[in-house]
Amino acid sequence: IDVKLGVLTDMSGLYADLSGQGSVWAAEQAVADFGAEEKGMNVEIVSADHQNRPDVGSTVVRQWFDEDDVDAVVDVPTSSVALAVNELTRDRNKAFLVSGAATAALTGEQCSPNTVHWTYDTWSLANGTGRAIVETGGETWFFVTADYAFGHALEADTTAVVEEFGGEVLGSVSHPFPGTDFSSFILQAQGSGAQIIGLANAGGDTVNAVNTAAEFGVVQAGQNLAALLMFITDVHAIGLENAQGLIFTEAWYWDQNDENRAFAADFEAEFGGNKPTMVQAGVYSSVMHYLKAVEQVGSAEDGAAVVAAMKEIPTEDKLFGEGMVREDGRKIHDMYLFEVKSPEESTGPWDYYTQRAVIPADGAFRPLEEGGCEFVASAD
Amino acid sequence: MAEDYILETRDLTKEFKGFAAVQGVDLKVRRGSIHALIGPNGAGKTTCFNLITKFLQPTRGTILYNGADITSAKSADIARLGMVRSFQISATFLHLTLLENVRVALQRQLGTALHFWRSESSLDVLNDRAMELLEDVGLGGYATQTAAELSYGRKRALEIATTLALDPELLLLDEPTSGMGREDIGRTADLIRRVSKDRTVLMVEHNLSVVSDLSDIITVLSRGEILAEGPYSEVSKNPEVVEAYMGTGLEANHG
Amino acid sequence: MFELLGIPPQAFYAQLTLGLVNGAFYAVLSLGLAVIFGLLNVINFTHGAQYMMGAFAGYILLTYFGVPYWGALVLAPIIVGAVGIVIERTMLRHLYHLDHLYGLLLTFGLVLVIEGLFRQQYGVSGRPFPNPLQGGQNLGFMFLPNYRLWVIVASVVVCFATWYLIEQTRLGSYLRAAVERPDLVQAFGINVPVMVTLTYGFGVALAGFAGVLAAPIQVVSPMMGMNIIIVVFAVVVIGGMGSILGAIITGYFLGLVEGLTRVFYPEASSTVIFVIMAIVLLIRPQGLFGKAK
Amino acid sequence: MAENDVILKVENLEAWYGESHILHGMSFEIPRGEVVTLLGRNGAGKTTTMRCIMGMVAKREGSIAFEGNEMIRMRSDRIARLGVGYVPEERGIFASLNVMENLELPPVVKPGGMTRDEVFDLFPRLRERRNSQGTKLSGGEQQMLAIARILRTGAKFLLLDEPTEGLAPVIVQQIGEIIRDLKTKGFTILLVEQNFHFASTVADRHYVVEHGHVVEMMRNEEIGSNMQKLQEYLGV
Amino acid sequence: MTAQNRTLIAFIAFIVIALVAPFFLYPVYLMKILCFALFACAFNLLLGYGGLLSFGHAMFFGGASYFTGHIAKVWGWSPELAILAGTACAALLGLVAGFIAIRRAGIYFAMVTLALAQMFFFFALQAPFTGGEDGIQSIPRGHLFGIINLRNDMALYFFVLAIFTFGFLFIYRVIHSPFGQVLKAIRENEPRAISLGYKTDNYKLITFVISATFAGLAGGTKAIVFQISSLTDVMWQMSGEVVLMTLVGGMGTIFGPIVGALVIVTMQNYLAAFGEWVLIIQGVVFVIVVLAFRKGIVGEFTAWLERRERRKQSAEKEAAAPRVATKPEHA
Ligand SMILES: Nc1ncnc2c1ncn2[C@@H]1O[C@H](COP(=O)(O)OP(=O)(O)OP(=O)(O)O)[C@@H](O)[C@H]1O
Ligand SMILES: Nc1ncnc2c1ncn2[C@@H]1O[C@H](COP(=O)(O)OP(=O)(O)OP(=O)(O)O)[C@@H](O)[C@H]1O
Ligand SMILES: [Mg+2]
Ligand SMILES: [Mg+2]
Repeated sequence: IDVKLGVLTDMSGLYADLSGQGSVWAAEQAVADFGAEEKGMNVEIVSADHQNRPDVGSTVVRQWFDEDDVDAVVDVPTSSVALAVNELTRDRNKAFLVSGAATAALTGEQCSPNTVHWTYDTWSLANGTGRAIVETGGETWFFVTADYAFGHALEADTTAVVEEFGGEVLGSVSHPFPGTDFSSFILQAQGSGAQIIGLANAGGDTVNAVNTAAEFGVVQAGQNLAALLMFITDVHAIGLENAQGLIFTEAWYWDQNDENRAFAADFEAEFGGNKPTMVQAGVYSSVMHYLKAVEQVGSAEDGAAVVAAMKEIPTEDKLFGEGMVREDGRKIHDMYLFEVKSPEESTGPWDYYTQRAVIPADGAFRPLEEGGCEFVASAD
Repeated sequence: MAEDYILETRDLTKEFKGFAAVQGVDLKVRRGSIHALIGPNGAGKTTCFNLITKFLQPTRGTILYNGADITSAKSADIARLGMVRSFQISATFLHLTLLENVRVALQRQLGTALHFWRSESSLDVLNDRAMELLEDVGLGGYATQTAAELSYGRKRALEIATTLALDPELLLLDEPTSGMGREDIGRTADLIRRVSKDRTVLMVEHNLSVVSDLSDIITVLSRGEILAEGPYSEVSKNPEVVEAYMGTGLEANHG
Repeated sequence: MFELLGIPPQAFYAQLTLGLVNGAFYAVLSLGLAVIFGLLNVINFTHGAQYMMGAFAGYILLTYFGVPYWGALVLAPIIVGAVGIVIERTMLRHLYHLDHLYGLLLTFGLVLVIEGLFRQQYGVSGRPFPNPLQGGQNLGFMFLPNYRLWVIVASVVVCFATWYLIEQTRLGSYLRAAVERPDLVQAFGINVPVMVTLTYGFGVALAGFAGVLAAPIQVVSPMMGMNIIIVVFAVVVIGGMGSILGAIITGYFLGLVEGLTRVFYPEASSTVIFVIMAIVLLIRPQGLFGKAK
Repeated sequence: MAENDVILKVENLEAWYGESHILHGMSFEIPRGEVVTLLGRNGAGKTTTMRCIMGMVAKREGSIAFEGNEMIRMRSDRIARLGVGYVPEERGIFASLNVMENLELPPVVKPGGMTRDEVFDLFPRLRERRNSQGTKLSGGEQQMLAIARILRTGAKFLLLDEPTEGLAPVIVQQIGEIIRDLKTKGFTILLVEQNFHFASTVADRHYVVEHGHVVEMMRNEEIGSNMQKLQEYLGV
Repeated sequence: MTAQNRTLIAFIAFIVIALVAPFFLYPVYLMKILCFALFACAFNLLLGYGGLLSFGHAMFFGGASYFTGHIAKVWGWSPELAILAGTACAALLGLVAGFIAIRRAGIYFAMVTLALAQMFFFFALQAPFTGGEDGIQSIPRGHLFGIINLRNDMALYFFVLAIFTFGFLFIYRVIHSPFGQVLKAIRENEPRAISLGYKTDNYKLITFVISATFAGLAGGTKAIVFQISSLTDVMWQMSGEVVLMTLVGGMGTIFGPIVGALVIVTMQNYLAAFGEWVLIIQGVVFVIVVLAFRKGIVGEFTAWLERRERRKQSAEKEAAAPRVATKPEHA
């Protein structure tokens, strides 16, 4: 069986560190661990940089499909690119294994029989963080929100969760995207008197906001920060001094168990001491599962058939353990609530998280019926 | 019968930060004449030109052109009314050929200058006239060169050709012969005389032989005010003018 | 009155103070641009990248050589300035006799290269930089971190020292004259190329200085330059590059305006400077401090 | 003529603007303390010669010796420091400087230059306008300023490119006096002039330039007898 | 061979190549080149002939792309009408931006356009209809005139080629028109043009609007081709890219922008594998072109042709001339 995988990722931009070359490596690793050769499968991996531009991404993928016979597209951080690829994949009947993108629309309004959304999404982050915090007593919230669709979506999702569990949102302030100076917004958040300051933004903005909060002594003054989208690479960028005490949700952490640590050790050897992120781990396990499905179907030609098989077979691999792919393409697994350690607690490089809670798989993702996925509704 | 004045200024005044460069000038330019404006350096001659052509806004006073008040018109409109100036410091289109330089000016009469959908070859009808103008100023042989390649004196000649191309009713020349060699001065003087047949010329000039040769009437400015006015023979004898402007030596005799 | 607008006066003053901090960066950056523009007639598109390099120079000095912040504050501008001098001598120099446009294009190309290289080397998530001045002052209406106070002081001192150096000494006339006719100024006996090189180096060093100054309060990341430089360009258009002093004052002023917008209408805070720019262009095209042509 | 009396000696000077060859073997010399003119039609290469002496033409060959120093490869700031002052044809007044600043711009290169007050006494008009922007001056005022600022520097060898252009007759007369006065003070002057009558009242000798080289040298005394020839050269 | 003949031959060659190319090369890639070539041609009109460097042209390209996308997707108009409407919006946008920007010249003009474009970027980021950072996705290609199905790449290709050719010829005509002549004069010496009676601001504004309009035509077409309009199209990098294309191809030349677009798009496509190095390589190309090949590919090529011709001519003249012409070197 010939299989060609295209890892489409951000090699140079905002997400290069949390996916990028690391994702390509993870895909290769999965192919090797799957033992494709022994099983008589000929798996080839190509990769490209979408530069976070939907047009670049869709051009590359179009060409992959039309000219290079690529069967599945993998990873694709950046929601806008992922949505574009999502359309193309459905159109050409290929398969799409999302790990890097955050938008929950991929299994909602924009859901497709050719797409599996693996690692996380905005809903699960908002849900995990919002709920856990309210349950542990953080009842009043103030949002610092990136002023664009993604930021507002995060804020809205979290607000819903907070209110559902009895919390209260005191207000919010929108900051320009990308922002350079957060002092003024942090000050407004401080003035609100809320217990929790929710950061409904991503990447550099979150990093920046956290640093500013540390400078203004937000935590000392008794407020807490909750980041709604945060990766370990962001924590690395901020440094423990400023990031300590930050609470957020992730799907995977390198130091959770021996399997993860072994995977991280290999990664580290390849990437100069850095640790893998949940996105890269997700690439590994989604590719692994995809190959199993291809093996069962016997060909990678028909993308929808392979994805259907992925939904049929329960998932099982060394990084994400056991789980399943739901009908709408949502991969279901546990999520974890982490708190960033203080410099004193940390025992070495990249030892950043304490696990605060496990969000069990059945409550970690948006319920099937709430997503508004077309073919799920029509199936009923 | 009242005299026929093409241009008239009344109490024309320009002050720069409390310093009056031009003060209460009542200038009357008779239609069909060559009128010279002379005066010591800094007397306000160029400033007068700038005011009349609206490159500067007068502090006070009115400007009448063909009897109409143009005090608040815009520069480009002034040119459209038939009053065109040349600059004291050369102003040519450096990277266009001489032919194109002149043609840009001629083009305006066609009324197609804004027609971006029309072919450039619609301008070829102007070539003959353009060549004629270049010949007039002695640049006939350089038509295909670009203006950048010309020496200073020739740029001045080109500038005059371009100005004439607009077929102005009133021509304002600011030191048309400065920087020219004798040969060119002679030719330019002839040219001015020739073109003045059916138009009016107001010029600033320091070359007294040119002034005496060409002008029908001379206005002498000094420190922004009119010092004397009249034909050359009269003005040149005015002791104030001699003191303020002409001097006595023979150095100045350009002729 | 503030209560009427729904803003308590404390918050109002606090935001004003923070606006001043931002204005401090705008001022130093637009000052550097003005110095370079004033002399070379080049819009130094790399200014943002050089600002970023300043921050990274600080980071590298600290992490790899153990140079503390205060050392870096002196060394980083020198390093960045030296890089600027190399750029000037090897590249910019060959463009002076051409349309100014080429200087802009060259520096734009350099931005892509410099930012790209830093991205390649350091990724994009940014690097932490410890705050050298912990703690803060309670001003009554707000808690002002010491470091931000220091930013204001440092920028005011640097700006006015530069102003004095350029406007109140003979150097200023040499520089301005050399913009118009470098060949002639040289023919008067002044070594224009060396002067040009040093001035470019100095302008760039100012950007580098702003960079280290920003490092502890803004994430040190390869993209930090481009974000701010477009805003600084707008500041420059508003101010009009008419004078060194104009660049400085406009910088602070717009920082304040932006700060206020963040309170009254945060959604507009990213565009307010551009809107002001459009209005200024309509009313006074040459800018607030520019001289009419 | 003894070698040390010649302050400037130009030999076989060639110059190019881009691809066009402008000077073809220009040779002439200027004795110390004399006023020498270059005469010639528009475009003959007079200005180019001056720019070569100042080191302002990028491509130049041949020899230019100033007080025995070879300057053909020298940078123009070094040339100026040797005591050569230049008044360019287009005057070169700086728009971004006021009159005062324009005046004080050229650094003093040799002792013995005029003081600011002496300069202003010479050109009272400049004193009146001293705070005005350089290019806001009238054409003639700019010309005065261009000459005035060189007199401050102490340069004893001056290159004046058409200094009377655009000046009122009284001022031209004044400039004539200044030049004669400078000569008595030991200045050496190379003058480019279109106004031949003016030139003949101040100069000691004239070089006639045509097509980038010198075709004729005349002493001022010989002018009368050579009038015919000169008129042909200058095309009157 | 006169310059005009050369242009004609080159144009015929271009059309022939363009007609057969889709049978050998990937049509989507070719369409991308055509869209960017049109964008660059429009930009070149402003820079190369008007002497105005706009660093904000992405505003028109991306703006039209959004409008076209929205109209085709949400209002369901047919592609040609959607593109027309998008183009009209770009023209309007050009009028407003131009009105503000032409108040300054030179590098200020560049900064002002950059800033205005940045403002538009924030608008696109926040306005609801643009879909924020997701953009407008899956824009229908629809049926041309309600008949021809444009989902077929070949059909779409020829549609795009027709649009490009129209735009290209229109811009060519503008450059070589009485208007173009005045425009060049204004670029050379504005005060002089004013004194000749030209209202130079009008000329600059018209040029700006034409340029914006065709940038918009390119953007709208691109939205239909790629079925997506996104923030990328309005970012400053996009404005930079079109400058680069024009520069590499040769600004102020008729065909430069086409060659530039070809080179840059191809480079982006094939270097995509190099990931982070693409931008660096682009930067290096920028620097090298500015320092060493300012005329750009087409500019350098024509200069070379002209040099060769001149040499040939003088050789012919020499051969034709009698021996006298070759005087002995040493008399
Ligand atoms: N924009 C301005 N601002 C300030 N002063 C000015 C301005 N324009 C001209 N002046 C001054 O006004 C006076 C008159 O200048 P103008 O140029 O009209 O003189 P002019 O008679 O043309 O002299 P010339 O014969 O030397 O050309 C001068 O003293 C000049 O310095
Ligand atoms: N920058 C330049 N590029 C190309 N050619 C030039 C340049 N400057 C001058 N020339 C040419 O060089 C020749 C000599 O010019 P130059 O200015 O030396 O003449 P000139 O004798 O001073 O004339 P004028 O009396 O008009 O000032 C002229 O033919 C002129 O066209
Ligand atoms: Mg004058
Ligand atoms: Mg000359």
